[in-house]
Amino acid sequence: MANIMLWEAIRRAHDEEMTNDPLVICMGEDIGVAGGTYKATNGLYDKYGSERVMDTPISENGFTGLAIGASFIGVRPIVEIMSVNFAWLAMDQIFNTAAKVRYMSGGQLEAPVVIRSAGGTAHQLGAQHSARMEKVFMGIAGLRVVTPSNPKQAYGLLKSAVRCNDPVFINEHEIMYNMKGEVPDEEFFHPLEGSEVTRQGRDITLFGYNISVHWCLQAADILSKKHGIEAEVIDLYALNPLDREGIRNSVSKTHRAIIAEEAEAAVGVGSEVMAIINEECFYELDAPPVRVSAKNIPIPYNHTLEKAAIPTANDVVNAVLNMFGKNG
Amino acid sequence: MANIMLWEAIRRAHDEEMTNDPLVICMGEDIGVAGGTYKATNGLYDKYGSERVMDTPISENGFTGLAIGASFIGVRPIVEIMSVNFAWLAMDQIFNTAAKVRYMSGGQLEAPVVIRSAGGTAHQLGAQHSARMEKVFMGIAGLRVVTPSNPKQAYGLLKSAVRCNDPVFINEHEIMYNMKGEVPDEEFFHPLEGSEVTRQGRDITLFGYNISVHWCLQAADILSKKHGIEAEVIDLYALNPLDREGIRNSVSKTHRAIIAEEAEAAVGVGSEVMAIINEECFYELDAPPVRVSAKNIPIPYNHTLEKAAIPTANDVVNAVLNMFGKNG
Amino acid sequence: MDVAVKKRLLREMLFARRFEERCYEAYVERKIGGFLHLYSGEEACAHGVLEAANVGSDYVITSYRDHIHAIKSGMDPKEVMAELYAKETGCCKGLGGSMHIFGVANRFMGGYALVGGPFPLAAGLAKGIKMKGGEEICICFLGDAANNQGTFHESLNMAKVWNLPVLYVCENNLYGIGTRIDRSTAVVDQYKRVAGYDIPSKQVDGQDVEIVYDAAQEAIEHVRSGKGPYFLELMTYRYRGHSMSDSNAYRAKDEERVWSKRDPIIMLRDRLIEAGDVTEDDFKKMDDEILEDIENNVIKFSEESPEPSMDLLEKYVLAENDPWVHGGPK
Amino acid sequence: MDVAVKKRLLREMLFARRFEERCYEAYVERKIGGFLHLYSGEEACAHGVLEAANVGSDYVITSYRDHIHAIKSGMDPKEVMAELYAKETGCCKGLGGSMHIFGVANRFMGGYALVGGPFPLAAGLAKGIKMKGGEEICICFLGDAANNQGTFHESLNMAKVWNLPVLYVCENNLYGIGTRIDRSTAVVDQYKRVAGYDIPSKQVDGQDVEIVYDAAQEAIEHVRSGKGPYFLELMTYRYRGHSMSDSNAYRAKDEERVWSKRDPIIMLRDRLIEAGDVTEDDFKKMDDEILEDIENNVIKFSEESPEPSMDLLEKYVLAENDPWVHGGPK
Ligand SMILES: Cc1ncc(C[n+]2csc(CCOP(=O)(O)OP(=O)(O)O)c2C)c(N)n1
Ligand SMILES: Cc1ncc(C[n+]2csc(CCOP(=O)(O)OP(=O)(O)O)c2C)c(N)n1
Ligand SMILES: [Mg+2]
Ligand SMILES: [Mg+2]
Repeated sequence: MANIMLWEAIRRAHDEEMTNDPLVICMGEDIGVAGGTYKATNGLYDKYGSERVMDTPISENGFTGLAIGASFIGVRPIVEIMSVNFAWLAMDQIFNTAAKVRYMSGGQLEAPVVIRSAGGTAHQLGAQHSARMEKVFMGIAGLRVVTPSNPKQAYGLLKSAVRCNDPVFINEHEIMYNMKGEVPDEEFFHPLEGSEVTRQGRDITLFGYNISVHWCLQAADILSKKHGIEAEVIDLYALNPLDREGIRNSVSKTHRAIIAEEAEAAVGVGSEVMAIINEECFYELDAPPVRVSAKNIPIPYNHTLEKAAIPTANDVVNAVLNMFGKNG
Repeated sequence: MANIMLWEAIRRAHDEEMTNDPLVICMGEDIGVAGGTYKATNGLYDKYGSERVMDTPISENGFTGLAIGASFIGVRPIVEIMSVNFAWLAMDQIFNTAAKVRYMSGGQLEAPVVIRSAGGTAHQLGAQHSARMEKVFMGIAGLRVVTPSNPKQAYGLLKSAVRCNDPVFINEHEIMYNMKGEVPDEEFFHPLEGSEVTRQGRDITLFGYNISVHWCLQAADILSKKHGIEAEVIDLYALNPLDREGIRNSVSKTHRAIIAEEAEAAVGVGSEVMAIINEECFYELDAPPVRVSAKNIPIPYNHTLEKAAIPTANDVVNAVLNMFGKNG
Repeated sequence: MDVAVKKRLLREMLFARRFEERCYEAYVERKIGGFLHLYSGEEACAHGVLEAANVGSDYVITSYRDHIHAIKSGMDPKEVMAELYAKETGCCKGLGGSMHIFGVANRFMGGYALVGGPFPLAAGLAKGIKMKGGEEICICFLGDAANNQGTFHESLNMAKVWNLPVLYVCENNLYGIGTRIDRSTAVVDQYKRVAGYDIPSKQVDGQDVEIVYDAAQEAIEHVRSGKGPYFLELMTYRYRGHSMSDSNAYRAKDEERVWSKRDPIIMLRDRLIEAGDVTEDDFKKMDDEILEDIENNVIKFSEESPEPSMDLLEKYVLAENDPWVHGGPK
Repeated sequence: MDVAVKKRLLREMLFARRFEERCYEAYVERKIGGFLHLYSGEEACAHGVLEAANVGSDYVITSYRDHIHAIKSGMDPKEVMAELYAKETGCCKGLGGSMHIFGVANRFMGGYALVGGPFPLAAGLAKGIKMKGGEEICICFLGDAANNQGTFHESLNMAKVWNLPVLYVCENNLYGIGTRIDRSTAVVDQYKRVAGYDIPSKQVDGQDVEIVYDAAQEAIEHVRSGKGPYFLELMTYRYRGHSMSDSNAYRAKDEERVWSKRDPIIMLRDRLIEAGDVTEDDFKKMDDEILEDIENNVIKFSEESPEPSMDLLEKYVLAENDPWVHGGPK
């Protein structure tokens, strides 16, 4: 069990999959010679050469479409879109082609392409580099969406995504690449569906994904230590499809739910989880589920304002205390 | 009060606004010489000339960005994106520029551009021409989203959208352009926020928007006549921002809610309305709110399958009967 | 070109024309739904190019105007027509429709409805060929107006930078729906637009199947020999509206008249008659056989085929039973 | 060029260099956050072009590498630096940051962070100029690698088709972050790529401000006289990494050495010294004054300015009190 950074875990998954199958390739802006903005492909260019580790022109729709076309005939491309904000440019190929080709060809073709991208609000990157777009990706049929909250998931999800025959979007977080965590030494494939109970609890369920899992865990700690509230934390590493059963099981037990997300609330993960709770276990609820979300604004550059735009573990704690009628 | 088709109402709004302000222009593929796929700009080319009624190259991101740039300095462009499926190509400019420029320039610039587009599932247009994308547009701050359910709204929403200083996306429906309805002879500006109680009722609230308003109205009729259930129907013509107050008021009265939408359920209008209901009036609910949505699939070409993919008024009726414990 | 080949091409092109005329009728009878884009007038393009290709081995991809490319790629016209009829025997089981004909067994990689969408997909197929080390190439047919899409620029650049075996064929019919090319496009000669990518290109008459064939041979030879992408522009004209809902009102009658005199089928027929290789009667007979074949085989098959079962509704959204979804094979 | 103008340009470019060196320091001190892209080495591009423009009247737009274009457009360096410091006195009140400098009063229409984003925006500004009947033009500065974006193709085509008064200036510094131009681009001479749009173009030395100025004059004259778009390519080099987080490891030291000898400031200084118009001492004095000015005015102002108030957090998302949201003025 190695304690490695998240970018190293991604790099290892790339490396193993590229060794395992000569048709696995990776591509993106500056991922080759320069090793990738977040080092996720560091060293692979030297090891596998320019045909398999492709530095692309700045042509997001073009190279994403190229990867999809190659995937039609057995190539397994891992595309890095440097920042999720740039993915808006490639949405046409992702949704109009990759997500639909299996269906509209009557099952003749499939697009087993993996698209990784760094989302989230980092440190003062401003309005055009701070989008959180998981909600856009997860709303459309035909595309799997996963999002790792730690190095182990980042490794295992990418490994499975490469082998899975569906197109998979992996939503990473800009400020989590240097986060450390244990990754098993043996090869390991993380499920692309389901959810993970990261902390057991009986009083309330805190749903998080990607970075917000960590807020939930911190909040659960504070709640337990300071307020005697035992929160269960569920990591929704799969955003499409969401784990209805996992959601139901936990809320049926705790009777309360809070969803923490870094994105603006509107039509987001929080609203969908709330809808699922309403559909699956409404009568089990002791209180209305609550979303802890970002302000509904573009992200400001100023650091103080930026922080104010995004929720924290404390906001989760306060939402829980509110729900229990205790004032934080 | 003229009884006109929805496309005529849109055409009239264009015409009046172009007469009123020489800086109002319109642009899109085939909207000029050919008069527009859905005739929404018919005759305007002859009346206003090629500088103001611009047939564009097939360059969705390009001409949308061009319109946004022109709007920075006082031009009021009405962009037609022929089909909402093609809007994926223009998302970069819509979200990265139009929705963010006011904020990131500290209020110095604004992008008063109107983008109209035909969405929805029409008649056997297949997977790449049947997207329902309102949920994608409404999730991001800085862009207003409205969607007309009748000619009067289509006319009045476009008129207000042209004059409003925010970017506005108007989600029209492919098969509603020939729908007839009364439009006042006098000039009229429809609010861009709020919702409309289209039918009063006490037993349950049916939320619809655009085409699904009509399913709700039909369903309400059947429910009233056959089952003695009086449904209130609310037309959510504004999708961003949604009318929290209108939603709360109605559900607080009826204690039950169903949301009908033509789109797939995931992270959609239905989930957001359910979240709002949970946040605003959870304790008023007599039963969990229910979504009546499309199947979670790309749209098939075959007509029978296509119909099976999309909800109907009957599905709304059945959902209501289910909720009341009556089997339809 | 061999006389036998010419005769076969005449028959194939005539078949194509009649096939689509029958589609037209079926559409009017509401047997076919959705959008229907016909290729009438442009038959020499697909036939000339694909005659020069290794059909069934080379990959072919195109837009929504795809029936004839599919058939010339080796697909059974029955499975194409049945698809238009939305029947379970259609190539896509009735899920695709006219704009989405797929015949992967014949390496016909599909019709796509987003203008410009196939440009990068074709480059990707070529990348796949290159990685797998085959002799194949990829041929991408698209219209003139599609070249204004950003994907054109991005794809041609990538194809050249990575030296990919892809032949881009521009079917320049002078219009994108109702917009004449000079109203949307700064440089109307499309073969000149690829100067920005250092890709060799050529413009030829797209109505003369022999000329198209010769130009395609040269182009394919270039691509197959590993020299990278090539761009071939074929000047052509569609005889019908853009799709069934288009009245064609925007085109000058004079222009239509000029081009109607350059019908690729009539041109080839007359040439064969003049050379004494075919008689008027032969042609008439050929036509009768084709019409009968279409009616008795293609249409009958399509009419009699069953609708797709409801089981298909949610079947092809994601891979079925993919073990990697659950952590790999047990 | 007039000696007085040359001297002023020398001062301006030196100011630009020192201004950004101070940004570098402030970044290291964590006074500036986010991404910071410096223009060091490329100063002659913005200065030569904008010297030939009607600054304050012509519209200017560019990418994230925008500080110097903003200042040369007439913006107060204080409001630029204060923006980098994220202060309320910054041009965008601290909401924008380095990549989003805006000075609309000076017709500096902004820095944008999506590569290729400004291409269509510039065409749109030009469309607006044309509709309003002004004498202005729009000048769009972008990098070499941006030209691989589809928006380049789409925008240049539209600009030509609609004959828009826009000057595209390509600052070709041979790299897009760490990727050398020939590894991403089929035709490395960018001025050749516009052949596909029938737009006149020219490539000149971007290190010599006089050459840039002359070429820009010709280009601007063309655009302003109503002849439509123009494309000017300036060969240049950035002396620092792409942004502060870039180590520049991908560039050959030899290449860097060659270009460091072509420093636009040194070149102009030496020329002026050689001609006897400036002495070493004059230059030293100028430099001292600039450094003092930056420290005592620009930095002091930025340091002392207040943080933006929390009231701004949700202020500029939508228009305030827009009556049309509620059915028009009452
Ligand atoms: C991205 C996108 N934009 C617009 C359309 C609508 N549309 C369909 S075909 C067409 C014209 C295409 O013309 P061309 O490429 O010349 O092909 P042709 O139809 O003439 O064969 C347009 C605008 C579309 N399908 N996709
Ligand atoms: C759409 C988009 N893709 C990728 C990026 C990441 N990125 C920022 S700058 C840059 C390189 C741009 O190079 P060039 O256009 O030559 O300008 P330069 O930085 O050299 O001035 C890249 C890839 C981005 N900001 N936007
Ligand atoms: Mg055409
Ligand atoms: Mg560069």
